[in-house]
Amino acid sequence: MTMIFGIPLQAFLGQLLIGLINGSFYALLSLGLAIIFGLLRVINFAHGAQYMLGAFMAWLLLSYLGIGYWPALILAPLLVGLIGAVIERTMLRRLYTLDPLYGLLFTFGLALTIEGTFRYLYGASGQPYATPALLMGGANLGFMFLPIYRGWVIVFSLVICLGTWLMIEKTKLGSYLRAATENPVLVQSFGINVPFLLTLTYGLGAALAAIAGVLAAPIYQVSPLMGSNIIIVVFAVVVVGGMGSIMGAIVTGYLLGIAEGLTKVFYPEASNIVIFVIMAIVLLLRPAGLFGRDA
Amino acid sequence: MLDMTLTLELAKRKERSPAIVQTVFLGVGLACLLLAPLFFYPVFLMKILCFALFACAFNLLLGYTGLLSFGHAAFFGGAAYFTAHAVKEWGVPPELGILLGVVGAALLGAVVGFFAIRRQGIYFAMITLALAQMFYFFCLQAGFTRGEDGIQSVPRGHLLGFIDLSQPTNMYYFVLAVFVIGIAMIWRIINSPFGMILKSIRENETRAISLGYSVRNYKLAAFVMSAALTGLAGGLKALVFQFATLTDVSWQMSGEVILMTLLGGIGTLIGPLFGAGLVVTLQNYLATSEFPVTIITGIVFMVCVLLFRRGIVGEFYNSRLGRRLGFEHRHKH
Amino acid sequence: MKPLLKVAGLNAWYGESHVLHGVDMTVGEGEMVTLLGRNGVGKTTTLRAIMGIVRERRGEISFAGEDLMRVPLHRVAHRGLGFVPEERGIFSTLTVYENLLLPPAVAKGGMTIDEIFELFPNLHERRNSAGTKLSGGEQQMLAIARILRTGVRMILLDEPTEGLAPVIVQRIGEVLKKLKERGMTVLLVEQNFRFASKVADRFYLMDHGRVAGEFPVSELSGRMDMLHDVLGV
Amino acid sequence: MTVAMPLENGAPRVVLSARGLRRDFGGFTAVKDVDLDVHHARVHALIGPNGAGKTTVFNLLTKFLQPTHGTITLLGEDITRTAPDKVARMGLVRSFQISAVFPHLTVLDNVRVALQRPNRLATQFWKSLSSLDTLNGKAEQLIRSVGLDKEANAVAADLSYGRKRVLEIATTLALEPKVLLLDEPMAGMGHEDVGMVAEIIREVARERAVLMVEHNLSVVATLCHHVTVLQRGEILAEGDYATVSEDPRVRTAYMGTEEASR
Amino acid sequence: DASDGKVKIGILNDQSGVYADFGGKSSYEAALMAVEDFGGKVLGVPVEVVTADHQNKPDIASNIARQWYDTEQVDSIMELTTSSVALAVQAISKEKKKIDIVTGAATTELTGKQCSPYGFHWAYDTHSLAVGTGGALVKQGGDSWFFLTADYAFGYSLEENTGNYVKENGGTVVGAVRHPLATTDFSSFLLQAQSSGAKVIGLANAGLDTSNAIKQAAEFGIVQGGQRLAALLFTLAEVHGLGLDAAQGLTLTEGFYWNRDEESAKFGKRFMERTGKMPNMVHAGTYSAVLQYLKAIEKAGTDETEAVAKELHALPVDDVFAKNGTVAPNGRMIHDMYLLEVKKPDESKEPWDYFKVLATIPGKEAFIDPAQSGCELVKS
Ligand SMILES: Nc1ncnc2c1ncn2[C@@H]1O[C@H](COP(=O)(O)OP(=O)(O)OP(=O)(O)O)[C@@H](O)[C@H]1O
Ligand SMILES: Nc1ncnc2c1ncn2[C@@H]1O[C@H](COP(=O)(O)OP(=O)(O)OP(=O)(O)O)[C@@H](O)[C@H]1O
Ligand SMILES: [Mg+2]
Ligand SMILES: [Mg+2]
Repeated sequence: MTMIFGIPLQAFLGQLLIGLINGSFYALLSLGLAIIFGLLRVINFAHGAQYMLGAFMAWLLLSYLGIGYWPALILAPLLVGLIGAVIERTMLRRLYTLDPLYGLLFTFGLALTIEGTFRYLYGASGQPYATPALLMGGANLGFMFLPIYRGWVIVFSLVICLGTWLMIEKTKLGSYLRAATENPVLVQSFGINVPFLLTLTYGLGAALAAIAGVLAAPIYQVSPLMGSNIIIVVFAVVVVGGMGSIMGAIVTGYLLGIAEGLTKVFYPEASNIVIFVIMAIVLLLRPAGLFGRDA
Repeated sequence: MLDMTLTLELAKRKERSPAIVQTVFLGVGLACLLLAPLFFYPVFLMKILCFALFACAFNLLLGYTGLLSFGHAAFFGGAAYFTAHAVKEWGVPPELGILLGVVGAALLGAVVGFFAIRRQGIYFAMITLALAQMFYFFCLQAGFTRGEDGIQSVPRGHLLGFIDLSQPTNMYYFVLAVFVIGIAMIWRIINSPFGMILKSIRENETRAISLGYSVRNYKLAAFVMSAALTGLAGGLKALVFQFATLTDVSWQMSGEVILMTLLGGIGTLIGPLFGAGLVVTLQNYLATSEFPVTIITGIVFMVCVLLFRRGIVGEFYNSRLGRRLGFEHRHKH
Repeated sequence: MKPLLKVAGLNAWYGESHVLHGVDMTVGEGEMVTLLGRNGVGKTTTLRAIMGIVRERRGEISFAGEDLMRVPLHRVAHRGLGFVPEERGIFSTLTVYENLLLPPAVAKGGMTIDEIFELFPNLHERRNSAGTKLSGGEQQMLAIARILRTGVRMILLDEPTEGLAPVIVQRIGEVLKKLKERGMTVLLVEQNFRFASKVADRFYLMDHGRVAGEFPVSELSGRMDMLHDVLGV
Repeated sequence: MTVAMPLENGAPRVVLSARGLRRDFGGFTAVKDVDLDVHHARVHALIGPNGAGKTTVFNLLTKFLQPTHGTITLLGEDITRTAPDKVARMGLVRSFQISAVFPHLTVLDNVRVALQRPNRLATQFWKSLSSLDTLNGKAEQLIRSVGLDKEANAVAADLSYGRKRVLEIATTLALEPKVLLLDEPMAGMGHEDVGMVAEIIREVARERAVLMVEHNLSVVATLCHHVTVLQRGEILAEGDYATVSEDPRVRTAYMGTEEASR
Repeated sequence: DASDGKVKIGILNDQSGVYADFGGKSSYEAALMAVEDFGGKVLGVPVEVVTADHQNKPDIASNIARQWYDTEQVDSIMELTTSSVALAVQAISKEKKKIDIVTGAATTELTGKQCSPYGFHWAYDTHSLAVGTGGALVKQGGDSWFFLTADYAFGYSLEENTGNYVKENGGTVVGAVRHPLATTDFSSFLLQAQSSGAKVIGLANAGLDTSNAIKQAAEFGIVQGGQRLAALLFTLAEVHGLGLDAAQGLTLTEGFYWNRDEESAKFGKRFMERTGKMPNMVHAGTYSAVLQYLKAIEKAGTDETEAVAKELHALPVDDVFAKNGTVAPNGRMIHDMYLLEVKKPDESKEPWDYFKVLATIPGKEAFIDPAQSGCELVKS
């Protein structure tokens, strides 16, 4: 049998694939963060909470309205995006003229509130959410047993990431977004409705988080804590990527997911800090991050 | 570059700031602290003082250098572990134990700072958060911290060999003394030539470089000082409560100290004291009430950021009364 | 001449500081008017207040007969008013080309990209580099060029010659003249008095947040002592 | 018009020199084979069309950018690989094309911050702020010399653009640099200030070297002893103003057909 | 008689954090039920129960504990979820000569090196869980083990204790993998466990980690593949959160199951009416602790600490939670534990009918021999 680093090639491939699944979540989440940061200069600490909200929304839709996975995949992000938009409209927007750290602090408070509310209402141990019937079961790939649902996660996240990237890089909307990041007042003086654009962006970022949440619901326990567990890692992903580019956020997300996955095989104890270690190394060698623009 | 400025200017503009008013305020404040144990629960007061010192040290970085660290819990909790371990396992006297905590926190600060100052603004915040999280995992796994049990039953020992710190009153005045010394040190750093350079770096980093200041060294120095003073608070807390646990190194603790500083007033010297007092009281009160703590904390955070950015003390300085008394708290965007 | 822009009793504030104390001026259709004044008298603020970027303002502003006071900033451009700020506002994350294409066209009659590149060959040469990688002068050209595409009827131009090489200043002068031929209305803020005298029809002199004087270009030579008093020329 | 060279004992001393300076940005070469000698007690103008690479040369000389090729010598020392703050400490100080002040400090404090380092009052975290009062005399003198005395206690952010530029010059001078690099110091200034700043520069240049970028040709003509014209990153012409301004290449590339100076 | 005209019991636990389901507000309900069942009064004075949320912060817990003891005449504190809190409060109680009865925390330190003459450990501990699941499962044929262990002291001790019992009973441990705390994705680890070929996969972790591991094991078809999952710290509350679909076939140990017999079922239904959920061992344990405490006061005729502690050590425990319980000199309440298996969805006949009792582990086997505990109170 072929061996790689002392483990069979097949197992190695399996772990690679699993890393990719993890990476799908990182990519979706860091993408949303990068978009929100890019335009609003807000580090959205509530991103984890919005991810959790997405998952819970799916669960709530199912248990109270009987709405299943597929509609939820659209409805939940829509709802979360809407909530995000309302928050941006009513509160977050007052902070743009201030130092960016206030945005961070506000969303931190928001995250605590959302998470606390769900913990209060639904407890910490989480809720079950079943895999949709269509994606039940698994496929034997020869080197591993791949649950079909996980394959779906990879494919769907790739589609969403690429779609978002295309929308931002290749359309006029994207250049509005990028320009408004630098000088919103000027862009507005050109006749572009920047406030609306900002609302839209925050809503979009939140919706992306929610998509990740819905995708996660059948895999992970739908729990109020699921967001805060992942968000700090995603921050590190973002630092490694450097928030210069949307593509950077996506690629780094997948790469670090794989790196983490492989660490789980070779040195499991370090798998939660491997991303932080990579972050430190990247900071030493390329302070602006892998894809950061300014040197 | 951070475009936030919060300056407390006491030393200058003597014509507008009758030094007497401030001396009176200082005197009354100190008297209150000296008499407080007559009215309040000493451990509760000591906890406030520890957190206040923590928040003041944190504020040294945020309020005066413009660096938002989201990882200060590492220095606080780290120092608590170092002190607790030294006192309990090696049997060193309390003052030495605290000193070890401070040194440990400073070293930790040097390492974290070394990485973090490479980036600015929110990146800085995220890097400190991530590194602190690494330290959290280290504490979780390292043997000497005893995992989730924590280092328990740490003896308070005898200060200078003869003052019995297990007496609450003795302990309280010891804590108060350390607190006052810590604050005095922070005040001195802020209102020093060095502090002035920090301020200018926050204002315009490139210009500071072109004036010949090695910005990185200044930032790192400020970071290490803040970490060391945070360590002072952490070591002290370990002695007050006689344990050191994971709570103090968790990222939620880093968030809490920000809340305290924000509530009290970023960039004000004594604001964090009020912030800490309020948060500790709130947590104690909420513990026995029906309200879920996290929700309330979160809402306080949001309201603060949206409506009272200057914090309690900042708002006071900025009020008509505060200005009349000669305080000034500038907050520009 | 029909007035296109009419400003009356315009006051403006930055927080607590009161900067404009009742500015009155009119700019006729197709006219090129220059606002002169020392540093800090409020020239930039006047433009920003007209545009609606400074929102703490009081008074009357009407453009083509319409009241602008209540129009939100992003609708002002659609009424036909464009603004080129002093600090140019080139976007670093966009290329020169994307910068040019950024402002949406609000009316017909704007220049085409080809016309613009003809006017500013430098921009053509560097069209694919990032906006802020341009030199100061190139940025200024880009800032002006960008507005010309949109088809606005009037532009507010804040110190367009600042920091430009004499050849470029000359070129900008020519551009302004061409714009005038096309019927564009311009309100220009300028320190470079000699440059202004070549392009402007009329001058307003500002002092302390007010208009201190007004004269057509023909009277320029007779007003030198006034200019001396107010500008120190 | 030619500005008379100050007479020095012996040959004018070169304090800052660059040889074969080059800088590429991706595929684009912003500065190419530039040799430059800046002399003590002379005002040296660097002019050229926009985008010629003047600011880039400044950034290279002050080490805010690393040259792709070439060497830079300051006061006899090779500084090609030195950090920017170190270069500043060695006596090479610059101003920026876009004004650079400490926006929320007062004018006085802006100048004092600059004075702190040369007076060894920067790292003392144990001393009181009033120890900086010893700098007040010097600071006020500088402020007066640039005509900012009325605004001495104003916050820098509240100054108009032109006044900020003046303040920046005052802070630059505070360091008593041996070599002064000024990037368009008069841009955006009113006429009075232009005259005043020109006078200041003339004054300081008696004792030190000045290299400045300026588009205001009348200033260049009356102030500068030596002119280097850059075009597309390369040196097009060099000499005193009279010589350079007669050069037909310079006229087409930079000055244009008519005097458009202020 | 009672010192200050009433007996006051404090229930101090996590009511808003990660362990809020584990004990939480419902533990307070359980305490109230015990007081009611006892008659509301002891020695003729009223019994009062107060409660506080320590938010998993030992410093808050310790502040509250001191305040309760010093200024609010609280006589004893119970529940005490999470070991750092339990140890800190036990130290204070010892110093203040007050009684504490821990039902929420797992660490054996409470009755080991850090034991207190006034401190009691009631419901379970890491050792009893390990013995229950490890020992008993081997006897049922699960003789080769692979551990998924949370990478910190708690996880190690569960793994080590369980491993020892597995080996003692003739089984083998074929491997282990250490995963970081708060891991969300377990698939890598599960694949390793799967390929190890072990009959039992032991989950030496807690809370959300365990839930996620179980959920993902179902996804990867681990149980269908013939392997068995054994959770080392998992209770009814978490099984409820996971749902039977994901949890079916899981083995675990608890000190209580509401559907164990008629009496427990009656208690469970009463509890359910008040809280909306069935009790787990922490809730039932708290009920038992309060009840026993009141019995001891009555027996001692006073609420004075020394006397009550003495009675608590002496009195046998016989209530709905523990049938034949005794209290060892180190404060450990020794009682039977139950090895449970989660039913398949179609086996479950009513809501909350989740477990089959596979075996009863006698107290003597379940808990550390007091003489070996390291507690200095035990005279050898
Ligand atoms: N954002 C601001 N906040 C507070 N004050 C300001 C602000 N911007 C400008 N000012 C002040 O308002 C006054 C007018 O400024 P303005 O920029 O309009 O002057 P200007 O005539 O354009 O000067 P310059 O020729 O230097 O550009 C100045 O005193 C300036 O200090
Ligand atoms: N960081 C950079 N990356 C890429 N290109 C750059 C960068 N900095 C400058 N350039 C390019 O180098 C050329 C020279 O720029 P520089 O700013 O030095 O011009 P300048 O002579 O100072 O012009 P001006 O008089 O307009 O300020 C310009 O074409 C500019 O676009
Ligand atoms: Mg202006
Ligand atoms: Mg330049």
